[in-house]
Amino acid sequence: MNPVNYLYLAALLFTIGATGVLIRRNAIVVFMCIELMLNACNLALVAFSRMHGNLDGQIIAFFTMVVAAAEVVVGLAIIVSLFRSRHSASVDDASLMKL
Amino acid sequence: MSFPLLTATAVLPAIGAIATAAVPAARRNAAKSLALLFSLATLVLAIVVLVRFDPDGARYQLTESHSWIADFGVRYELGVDGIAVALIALTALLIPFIILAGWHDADPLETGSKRWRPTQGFFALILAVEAMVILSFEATDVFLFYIFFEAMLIPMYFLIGGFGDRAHEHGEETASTQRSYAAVKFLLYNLVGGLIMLAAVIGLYVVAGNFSLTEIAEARANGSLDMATNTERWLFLGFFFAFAVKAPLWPLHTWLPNAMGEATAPVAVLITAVVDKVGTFAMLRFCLQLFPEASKWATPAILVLALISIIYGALLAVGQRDIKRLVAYASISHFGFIIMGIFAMTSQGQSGATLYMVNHGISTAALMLVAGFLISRRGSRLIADYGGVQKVAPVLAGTFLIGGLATLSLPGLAPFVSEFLVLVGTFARYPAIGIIATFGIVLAALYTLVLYQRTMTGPVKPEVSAMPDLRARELVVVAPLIVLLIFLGVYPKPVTDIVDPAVKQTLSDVQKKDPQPEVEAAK
Amino acid sequence: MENLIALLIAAPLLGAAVLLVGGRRLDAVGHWIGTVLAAVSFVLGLVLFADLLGKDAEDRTLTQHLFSWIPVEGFHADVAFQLDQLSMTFVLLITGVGSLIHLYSVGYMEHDERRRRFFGYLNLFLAAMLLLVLADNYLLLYVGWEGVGLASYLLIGFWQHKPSAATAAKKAFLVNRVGDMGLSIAIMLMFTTFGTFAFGPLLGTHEQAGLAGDATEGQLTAIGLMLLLAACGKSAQVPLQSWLGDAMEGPTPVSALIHAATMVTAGVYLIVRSGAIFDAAPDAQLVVTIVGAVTLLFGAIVGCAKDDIKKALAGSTMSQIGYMVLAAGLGPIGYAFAIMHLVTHGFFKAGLFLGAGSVMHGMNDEVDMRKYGGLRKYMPITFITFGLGYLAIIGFPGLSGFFSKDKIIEAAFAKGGTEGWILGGCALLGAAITAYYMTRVMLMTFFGEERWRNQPTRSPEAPSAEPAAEHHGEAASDHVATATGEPHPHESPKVMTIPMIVLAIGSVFAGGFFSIGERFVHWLEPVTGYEHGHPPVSALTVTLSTVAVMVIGVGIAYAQYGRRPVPVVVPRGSLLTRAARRDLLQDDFNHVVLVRGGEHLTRSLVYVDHTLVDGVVNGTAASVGGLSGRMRKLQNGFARSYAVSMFGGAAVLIAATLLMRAV
Amino acid sequence: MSAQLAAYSTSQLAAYSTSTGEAFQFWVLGTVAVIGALCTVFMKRAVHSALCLAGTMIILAVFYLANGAYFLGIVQIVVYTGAIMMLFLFVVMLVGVTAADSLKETIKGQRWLALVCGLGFGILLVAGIGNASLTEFSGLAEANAGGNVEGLAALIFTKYVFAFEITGALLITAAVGAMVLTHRERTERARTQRELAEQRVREGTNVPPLPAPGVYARHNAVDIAGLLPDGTPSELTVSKTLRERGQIRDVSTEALNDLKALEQRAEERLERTAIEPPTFKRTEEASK
Repeated sequence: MNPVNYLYLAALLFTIGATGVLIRRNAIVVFMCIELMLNACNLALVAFSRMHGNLDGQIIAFFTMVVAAAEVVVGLAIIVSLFRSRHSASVDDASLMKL
Repeated sequence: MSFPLLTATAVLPAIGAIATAAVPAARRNAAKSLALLFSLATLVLAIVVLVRFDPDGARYQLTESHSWIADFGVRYELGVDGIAVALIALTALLIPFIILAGWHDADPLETGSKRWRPTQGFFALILAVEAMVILSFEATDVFLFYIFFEAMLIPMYFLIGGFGDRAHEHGEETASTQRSYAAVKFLLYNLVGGLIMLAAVIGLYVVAGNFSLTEIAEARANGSLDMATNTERWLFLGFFFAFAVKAPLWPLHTWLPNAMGEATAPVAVLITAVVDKVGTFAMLRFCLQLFPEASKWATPAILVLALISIIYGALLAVGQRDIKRLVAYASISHFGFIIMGIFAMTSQGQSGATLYMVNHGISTAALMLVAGFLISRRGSRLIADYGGVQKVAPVLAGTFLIGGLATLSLPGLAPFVSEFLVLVGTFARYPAIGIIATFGIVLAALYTLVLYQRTMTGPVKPEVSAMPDLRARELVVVAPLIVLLIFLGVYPKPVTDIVDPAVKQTLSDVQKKDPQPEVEAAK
Repeated sequence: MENLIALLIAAPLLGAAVLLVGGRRLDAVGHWIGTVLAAVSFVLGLVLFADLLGKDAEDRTLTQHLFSWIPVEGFHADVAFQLDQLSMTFVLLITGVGSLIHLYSVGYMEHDERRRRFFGYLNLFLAAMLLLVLADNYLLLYVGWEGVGLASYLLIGFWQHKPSAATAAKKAFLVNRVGDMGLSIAIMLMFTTFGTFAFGPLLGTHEQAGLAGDATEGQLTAIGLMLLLAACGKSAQVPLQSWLGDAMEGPTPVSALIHAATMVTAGVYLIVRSGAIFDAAPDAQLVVTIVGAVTLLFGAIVGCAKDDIKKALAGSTMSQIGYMVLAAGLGPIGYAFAIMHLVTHGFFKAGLFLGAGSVMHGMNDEVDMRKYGGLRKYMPITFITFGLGYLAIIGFPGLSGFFSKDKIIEAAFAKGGTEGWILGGCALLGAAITAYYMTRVMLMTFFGEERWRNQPTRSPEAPSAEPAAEHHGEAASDHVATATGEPHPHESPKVMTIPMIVLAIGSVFAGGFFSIGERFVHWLEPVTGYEHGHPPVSALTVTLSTVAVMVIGVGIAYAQYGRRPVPVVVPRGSLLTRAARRDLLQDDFNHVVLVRGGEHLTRSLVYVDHTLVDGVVNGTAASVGGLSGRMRKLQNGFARSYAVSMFGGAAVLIAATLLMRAV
Repeated sequence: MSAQLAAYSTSQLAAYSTSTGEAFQFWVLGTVAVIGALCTVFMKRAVHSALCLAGTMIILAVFYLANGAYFLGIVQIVVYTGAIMMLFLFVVMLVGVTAADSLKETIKGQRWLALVCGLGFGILLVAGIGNASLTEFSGLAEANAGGNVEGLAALIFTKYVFAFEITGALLITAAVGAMVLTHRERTERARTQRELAEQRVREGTNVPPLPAPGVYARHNAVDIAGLLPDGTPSELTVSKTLRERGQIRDVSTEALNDLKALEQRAEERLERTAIEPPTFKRTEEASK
């Protein structure tokens, strides 16, 4: 088997995650989908690092995880406070961008 | 690396703007004094520049050059020739008067008015405009110039849209709507011009490979960089359009009357005496130097447009019922003269045009500021609302008259010298255009004297019967301008000495020679 | 000695500055400051005059170079002065008559609260006029030229609270501007043709001829005509004469100084000064003579019909200047006499105006001669001085006007050919009409029954409320109330009569003094050149016929106004009379063609500017607005739909990169 | 475990194509991962989504290991699956289940657009990977020679040290930010019972206290709606959370049927002719 398949898998997961972001309204689920996309990226990075035979790819993936952690913390905090103020976690309710 | 004088001259007002804006709202008077202080300091620096500048020295002096965006060859290049020095001095000179004249224009309105007027914002914006204008006079890198040329629109927009005359005949609501209309119009016109110029700037980069005015002009001169005729023409038009909007040249002028009519008098002065000068200055510096051939190609058309501006603006000024709009149309007429002088391609014409920029700045400032004082007293811009002011406020009337006489370029006052030079310069090469343009001076007398007669003479209108005469602050603003008008009218040599060499070089760029007098030639 | 020239101008200029900037604290002494400074520059003039007389005729030219005014590549104008015999003559006339009229005004403007300002303006005028005649190049002359225009604007409109005065002032300035256009174009032509516009190189001195000779006749003709246009504006010659009549709105001393003695003669100075150019351009000269002839008749006819004493005198001024222009157009045979008539006219016309002023002074500022009559016994001095001026202007043998005018008529005939006959004929006819209307004025004012008895002068609707401010410094309206009621004619105070006496003396003897041994001609000859004209008929015949027509004119006038009583109500009069009352309809023409037309033009242009020029842009703006309004529907505010577009965008980007790599 | 994995893969990883073992593992786990991802997207309840996601992540961890990223694999399991997903679950618990969970689309055309974009995007990605020339795999043998963790450490603390420090700063900031965001300052005084009562009266909605559950129902469980006099259950009687989760047990029908049965028995005992009582159906109202 050609390790390139890992990349295909990553692409697939990424797409699924993206679609989920677009479809779901529950902020938490949207968030999970984003995590899914990040993970797909990580997989790709790991595969690349194997491909090039150095560890830089893994380093990047590592950083991605850290950043993802930070992002999750803040994001979830935002969701919670949002829920507090509007009693709902639907992303559509926060439609203040409308002109 | 000597002290970066030019940068300092431009940065000082910028700092001033920030400092002024930072003053807490409670201490608004402190903000005013601070702004005034900074503008005066800038004036000092400008004078230093004036002194350090050697008219017979290199073309661009006090130059500074640092790499900025290396990938695109954009450099932070500053340098001044005689023309730029004169205009920088003018700008730095006018700003303090503008600030002083607008001392109370941005005070919070009396209760009952919904509009919020951030006092320190007003002065900060004025200083910001000053900084950008000075930088665009100094920039010798086309891209750098473009940036400031565009950036100065933003503070101007807020100055026009945010601060109108205190009282207004139609009440606050309509006033603010008209104001915002004027401001948006100003912005749109200039932005469109700017966008087209941006395209031309990029095109220039594609053709020339860098943005440095000096290098490109150099290359143009020694023929190492030759553009295809059409390319050059298109690029020229791209640049010229933007400058013509800013100048403004007929038929792109219609934003000016609205803007000057709605803005407060000091801001109006800022527009016509300072900001618009960038347009004419840029024609002289960029259009002629970068595209000499295309300039010569376009000269006839431009001269005709300028001629139309002169006559048309004057005629419309006669037809106005609003004092400020009248001055605006008069300015359009004068800008016609300036552009005509630039493109007459004679040393008299171009020296005259440059001198004209300076004189027009001073004279319009004098007239418009006095008009502003008048309007602030009566709270109306309509000529019909005045009459007999001369009897109740003789000093105001007197200064107004002198400003008017300067506008109609009475000999002995500064504008006469420049206007006559422009006319002679044009006449020497294009007699017909010169003669038609001469009609402008009759029309100028007409609108000025009609304005003076309707507002100042005749029986005293009851509304103005209690009008106070000029106050000390206002006299401090007007008197120096008038003194300057008279001085430059009697002894313009200081300015011409600075300007002349630069003009000579510009002409040599265009490879034009002054026409020689026939009789001399015969001998 | 040369350095005095600048002082000559500086003195009154200083006065103007001090008086206008000084403010109210100078009100008490302002008028004396003005008068003294005028006198100072007169004295300086005398000193310089003496100095010139000391030299021999050839090098009676002083020059002073102050500083370089406009130094631009290829264009140099200096502030430099040139004092030769011609200038000297004017200097003496201006400062002399000027000082006298300053003195007169002290009394005349006594009750005007703005007297200080008045004297400031007068001094300003003196300075500008001196600059005009002393400049050594046309551009500097132009400065003085417009300077006197400004001064006359300020002085005509001195009582600004009167709309009529303000309008008259504006009109005067505008009409003059048209003339100035001519002058500036002339200067431009000189610059392009010769590369200079300084008198010395251009007109030449007696050592070496000027460039003027080298130009083609066409160029010179063009320059000459432009100069003539300028002269017409300043000297109120047809077709630019319309402002002079209205200019009488100004205080009478102003009319005497500016609109009779000095400023209006600037045109003559210009033409005589530019003699070198005109001599080489006969066509231009011909036009000059024609303008002069037409104007002298025009002014005379207008003068006959006016009942307003000042307007009648204004008409006469026009006509007399017509004589001068005519003479100036005749070339070397006429220049000297033009200037001579100019000087004598300066004396007697100023005297007449001052007399008129004194009459009005005594008659509650009545200007309508139909309400005068029999004033000779109430104001004898005025009567005598006015009478002498009258005799001088009609050319009574032995008085000033006789010599100067007679010479001009002679020269006109001497031009030769049919032109000579025509011009001479016009000049003679003019002399007759002059005699007629001046006699009319004289009779209506000082003789006949006292028509001002038991009837209010100044009917309230009288247009010119002039001396309201003069005596009360208030608006005209309340003056009319006080003015109604029977006037009590009385002689004016000394300060007013003395100048009148001096001028009367001048108008009696000046002509004779000048003509003895052709003194004046020889004095001017180095500058203007002179050749003796030979009329087809003998000079004696011309003189006799002049006297004859003069007598005829007086006779007719006496028959009309001396024998039968003058009706107080204005008779309808013949068609010509009515036309003449309206300045031969010239104003109506201007009004219909220029004013109305201009108004329509501007109004339509304003409309065009607002709808067309502006409308196009606003239209595009509106359409853009509509489009964006539709596009904004895409912005539904849902984060997810934005995300979709972003995602789609990302897809497109990938596609693009792939394509780029594919090709 | 990691030791033998290392032994196993160092022999293999250099190879251009992988061992059949890894291939088998890939195909099986890959399928599961995709299914998990899909479930994450399409599960109705957030809790289920979270669990599916956790599963997917674990599988990914295995893949990391298989690709020689041992350290990452562990971190993936510990940090992601262990910490982050738990955090998710906490929040889900905190927020509770809301109407947002329903998969019904509210924005017109959104779903189709999303699917089209997704498909297009995926296809493009795949195409991109496809025509990129990725044939040569050098493998991690020598990179991991000194041990994967040591290698990473060497890189992190030399080449990437600044980025590392910055991420540290980032984490701290994030922690603080989270605290700031979730910390609620009580701006206004809590309203007393009296004020609440007054507000109720003013608004005129359920002036008396809310009805208790189980009334008329011979039940006293909190998840059973009380019946109104006409026998229909009243949602008001059940607590909001249960209502939102849709966990209301509806007993109206059997309650009424019990009554009916009771009456019938009474009839039989009293030998009366049976009047047919109407049989009750679940009203739509009760169903939800």
